[in-house]
Amino acid sequence: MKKLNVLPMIALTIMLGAVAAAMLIPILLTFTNSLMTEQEIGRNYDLIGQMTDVAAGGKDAFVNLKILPDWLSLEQYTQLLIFSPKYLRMFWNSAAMVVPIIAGQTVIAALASYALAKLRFWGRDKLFMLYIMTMLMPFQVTLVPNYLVVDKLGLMNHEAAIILPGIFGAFGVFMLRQFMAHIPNAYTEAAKIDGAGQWTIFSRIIIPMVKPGLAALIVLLFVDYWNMIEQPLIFLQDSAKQPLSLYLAQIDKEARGIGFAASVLYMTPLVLLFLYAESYFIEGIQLSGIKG
Amino acid sequence: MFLAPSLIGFAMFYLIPFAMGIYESFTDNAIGGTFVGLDNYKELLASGSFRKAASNMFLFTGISVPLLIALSLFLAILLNRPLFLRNWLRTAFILPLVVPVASIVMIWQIFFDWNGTLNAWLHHYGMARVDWLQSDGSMGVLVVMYIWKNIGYNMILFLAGLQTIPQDYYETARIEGAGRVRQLFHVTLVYLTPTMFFVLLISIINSFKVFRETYLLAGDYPYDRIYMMQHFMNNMFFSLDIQKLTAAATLMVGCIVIVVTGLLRVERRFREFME
Amino acid sequence: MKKITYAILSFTLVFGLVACSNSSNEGNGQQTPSNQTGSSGDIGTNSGVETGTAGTGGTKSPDLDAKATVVFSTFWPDDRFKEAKKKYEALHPNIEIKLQNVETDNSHLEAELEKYTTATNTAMLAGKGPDMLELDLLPTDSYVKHDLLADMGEMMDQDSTFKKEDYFSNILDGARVGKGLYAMPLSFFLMGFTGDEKAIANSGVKVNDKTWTWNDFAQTAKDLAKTDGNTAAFSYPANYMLSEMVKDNYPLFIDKANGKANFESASFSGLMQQVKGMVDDGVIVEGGRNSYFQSTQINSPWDYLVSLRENGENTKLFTKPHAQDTAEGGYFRSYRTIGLNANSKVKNQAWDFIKFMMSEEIETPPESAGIPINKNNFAKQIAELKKEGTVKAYVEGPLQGLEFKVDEAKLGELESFVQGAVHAVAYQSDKIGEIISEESQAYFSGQKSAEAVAKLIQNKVTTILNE
Amino acid sequence: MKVESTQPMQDKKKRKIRLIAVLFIALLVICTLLGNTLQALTLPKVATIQSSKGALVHSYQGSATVRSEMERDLLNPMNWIVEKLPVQVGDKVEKGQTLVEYDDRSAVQQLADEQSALQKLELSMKQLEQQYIQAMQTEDEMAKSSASSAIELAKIDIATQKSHIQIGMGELEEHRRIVAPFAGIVTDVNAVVGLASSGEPDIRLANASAGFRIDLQIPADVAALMKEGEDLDVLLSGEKTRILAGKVASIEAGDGPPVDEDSDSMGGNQTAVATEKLTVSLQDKSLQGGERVKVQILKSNPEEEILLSNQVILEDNEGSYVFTLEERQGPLGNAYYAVRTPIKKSDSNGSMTAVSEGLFEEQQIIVVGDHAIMDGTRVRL
Repeated sequence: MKKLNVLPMIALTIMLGAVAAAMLIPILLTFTNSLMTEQEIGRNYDLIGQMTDVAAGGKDAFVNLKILPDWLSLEQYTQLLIFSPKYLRMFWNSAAMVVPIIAGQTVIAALASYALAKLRFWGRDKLFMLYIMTMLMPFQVTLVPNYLVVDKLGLMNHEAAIILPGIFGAFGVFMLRQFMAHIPNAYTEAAKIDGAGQWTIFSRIIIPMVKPGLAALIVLLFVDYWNMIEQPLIFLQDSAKQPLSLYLAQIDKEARGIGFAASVLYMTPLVLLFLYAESYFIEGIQLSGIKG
Repeated sequence: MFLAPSLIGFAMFYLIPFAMGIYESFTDNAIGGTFVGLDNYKELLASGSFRKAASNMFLFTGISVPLLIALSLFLAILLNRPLFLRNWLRTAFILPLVVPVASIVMIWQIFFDWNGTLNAWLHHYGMARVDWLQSDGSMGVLVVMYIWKNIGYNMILFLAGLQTIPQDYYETARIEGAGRVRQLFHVTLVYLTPTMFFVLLISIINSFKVFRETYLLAGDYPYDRIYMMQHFMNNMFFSLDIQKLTAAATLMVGCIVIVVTGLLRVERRFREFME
Repeated sequence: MKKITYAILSFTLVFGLVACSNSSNEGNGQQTPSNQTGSSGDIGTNSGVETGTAGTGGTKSPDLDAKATVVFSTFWPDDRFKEAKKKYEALHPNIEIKLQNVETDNSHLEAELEKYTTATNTAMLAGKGPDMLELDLLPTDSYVKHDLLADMGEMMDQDSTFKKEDYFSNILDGARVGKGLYAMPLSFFLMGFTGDEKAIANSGVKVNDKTWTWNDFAQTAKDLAKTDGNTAAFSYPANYMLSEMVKDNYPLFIDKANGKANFESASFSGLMQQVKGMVDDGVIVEGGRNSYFQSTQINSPWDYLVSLRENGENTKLFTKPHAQDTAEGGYFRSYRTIGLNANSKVKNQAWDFIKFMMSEEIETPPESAGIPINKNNFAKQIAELKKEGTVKAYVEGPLQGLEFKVDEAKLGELESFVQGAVHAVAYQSDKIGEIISEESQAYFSGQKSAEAVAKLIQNKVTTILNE
Repeated sequence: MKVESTQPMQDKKKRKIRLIAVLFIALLVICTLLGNTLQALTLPKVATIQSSKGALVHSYQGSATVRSEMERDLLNPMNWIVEKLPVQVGDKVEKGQTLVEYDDRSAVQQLADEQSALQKLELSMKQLEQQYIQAMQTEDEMAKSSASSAIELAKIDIATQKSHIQIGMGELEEHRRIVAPFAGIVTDVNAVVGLASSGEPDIRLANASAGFRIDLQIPADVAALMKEGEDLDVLLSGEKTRILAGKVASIEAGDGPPVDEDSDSMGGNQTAVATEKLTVSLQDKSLQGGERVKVQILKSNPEEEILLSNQVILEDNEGSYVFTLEERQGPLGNAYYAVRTPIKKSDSNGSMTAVSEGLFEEQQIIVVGDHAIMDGTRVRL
């Protein structure tokens, strides 16, 4: 191991710190603004999208960017948590959809990607190509056919209409396949010589080796499905079943007051999950014993 | 056996709709349409707005995706080294990923609105206001938004990818006398190829997603510099012109497929090299 | 490797199965888990249509005895429809009308509307969706273009029980798209100007509202403003005025065939300056101050009397100026416009219900919003107003609930206006007009220069034209 | 790289995150489960009533005694002692029938005295005539004229005395008894046998043919809706319960608290209601007068207006107002707020108020009760 130079490290830290701080401003804003009262938010941001007449002082009219609230208030939070039972219900709706999707897709994608990465069969790369292509299709294109499929399956207005397509998403397959492609074939060949079957190879060698990938997949899937908008919009007409993301898709002018707190609560599970999973995909694999 | 469960579901929910979608692009009406061959494509290519949307998209992707990948890879490598506050910094870069669209839009509005903060600063220094999202610089605004949001995403992927490179490769390289730069190019980048391939595609897909924010900020007919493929498709959807929409999507996917095929070939070579 | 073959086999199987069911599954009255009526936020994409008989294909014999459910989707909840539903169901116990609407509040209107449109579009494109839709907020033209709506004009012609002469044919014709009548207006509003007849006569400026175009009107307005410096000629926001003036000179700015817009031109900046000049000279004002003309929308005969009176005792309704290349005649805006899903399996029942809603069975007091399409209902309203002799203005309005006499002569004039309205004003404003009025606001408020605004408009309109 | 060395730190961090996650989820669960309770703790729960259109009903219920339209008090003019009382209250009497007989002994005695005085006068007359004859004989002119005038004087005295007696006899005959001046019903007897009258009329006699009436003190709000000549049914209470047809004879402004009245209906708290005197005439043969009758008046205001219970109406120095319930819909569910709505009262009775301005039909009005509600207060139902 190389001797570490402390000085460049400090310089680098400071440099990256500055960039990070700049990137954090929007999040900081979201957080501090969530502690403002509704009136204060209204006062600060009511000029957005307005064309004030120059004669009426429009030349000097600017949105009041405020980082610190005039005084701290939990008004937005109490509004949401106590007086809007629907907010919480939508939160649980989201959770009830995202958790099965993640669990399902991770398992199914791990299996499929193993086949696509490590097994050899005719048309493998073409099939993989198909997976990729469907991922690229914009949602508007598949909206109508999807509607027909869901309708035929009798899943309309049912959570399964969101969860099932989620479970079979191509993203996990694609991602894990890429991670498995990393693993030198020498590992699997060695195992095969030792007499291990495909299943053993998959569960004993491949899975531990793509653990960082799995962790990253879980985080990214969580982000994707926590934020999904189009599918629930079309397939869940019953507003009692809709997830939180639909509410947060757009905060209109009048609802700015609680939008920030809603965003903060919405982000919290994501942040926690990320912080938790971070160690997994960063701690790395200690598999250096096996020679490549 | 490994593939079956995925394949069934995938076929049902993705492949069939996908095939139906493509089929639509060759018909003349959503319901009971007849096969018209390439008419939709001809019409599409004749549309100036489509060409503009396509070129904007190529421009945007061409600028922002390489930039994003370079930046996020750079960050990932830096953050993979011992560093003070490393965990904190890493977290800071990833957080933008989790901010919901609603509050992002709010915040970008605060910055980029005609009465927004950026203009307030300009005004303070005696300069004229700029209508950021309606100027030729609007594409730049979009690039900033895109990178801000996605740098964490790619960083996660790269970090995870970096972890899968066995340490002994580096040691072998070091023993062979390779310098830092050589290590980067001959070990890190080479072994990151599958990840890179993945990141590249995901970055392209995510670059389509900037649409949602732009749409909420600038509406369905933004300044033509940021009139993207997604705007075109969205407007087609709302005028129920599914044929043009699917034709446009098919063309777009076709272009990406060409790129992907190239990449897959590169990847295959990499694999052969591994074996 | 064998397993993989299995996988591919099963994959093809599934593909085939679903594909088959796609093509063969249309007629057998299947039912999807349907929304509960009344649950909040229902959007009208439900396809839960039950038909007892399959023989509803022909348009000749409406099989109204069969049990059927007609799904009727609206964006707003509407008491009038609820009432009609109740009455109709009482008359036809076999038929259930299922009303669906979106619950929203003002702060989420736009987002909800977009969701509603997306969901309805998808369902319609999939050949499903509600049997009847309220089209006021939906892209009717696109639906028509893609044959998603049934032509009620044809149904009208074939239905011997439907007496065409009972309805305002000018409105029905004005609501047609091409030859077909796809959106049935149950009622409509009149768009016009109110003006102080006496003051205009005193000013000596000649007004010819029968034939005037927006250009003529602008000239008249200038003449009027000259005669009295304190009274503006017209109260109307400048950006909308500009948008109307552009429509008036459409070919000058827009070349649709070649996808070219011509806003970065001397004529457009001239037009902008002209409108701005009118604002600066006090020819047009934005609300508030008194003016010779105001733009107005007449919602009902009662509203006609009240809104005329609100603007003074000598106020008269004037025809709205028309665009230069359109025929003379007044403007109307249809209200409660109903469309019939071309893929509905209960078309006959739905048409019967629409007919019912147009008929005299539905009570329409003179105060209710929307002038009824049914002539007899309209006549009843007029008769009722005449009988009552007085009307009471809005308590919250500027007249503070003043009660005043019904002017029968004025009511007579209304009839001629109703008969003379031939141009339909789209419920949603068109995109180009919207862009012009929105972008030009920055110019009229002094924030941006005329050139910058013209450039933006040019830029965006070009995009639209070339789509 | 020193991955291993960071391991314990990683674990610590993970534990911390797990703790935060648990806390966060617990917070949300608590809020979900206890949301209603928390709302209950912070928001006043209110009841509402729906405003509806209707006619305001003014009601009055009371009872009164039937009086004859024509009633005569028969007095004992001489203040004699009652000797006989052949009639009782409620007796029907014919015209000329004796009602009371008085003890007339003192009058008879007095008359006898008068008569003896007359005799004395007549005797002295004879004396004077003799004196006159003497004077004629003596031709004493002087005596003659004085005797003649004395005779004239005596004649007058006698005549006076005679008429006196005449009158006295007539009076005696007249006052010895009271006879009914018309056919009617004895409604009151104050005379007591053996006693002189107490100053009140001894007998009250009602004329059966002239009809009957009742007097009522009714609240002014009810009176305002009544007009003279209007029909009004009254209920005859007692053994023979039946309905009598009455007619409003007169409405006069009266003062003083309601007399003879059970209560104003439905038990609103009564505070010095202005009253008016209502006279109702009754034509019924079977009536005798003196019966108790019950009267119920239900009058609805002819104008249909929004009716509200008085308990929801509040007043302050800016006038009357109510709190209406406003429902604000949102994607996160509906919230309810109290909105101060000024109203104009047009009419009211003890329990209800008609509102002419400020409200529409089918609005939800909050029953304030003892909640501290202000304009804009969020409430729950």
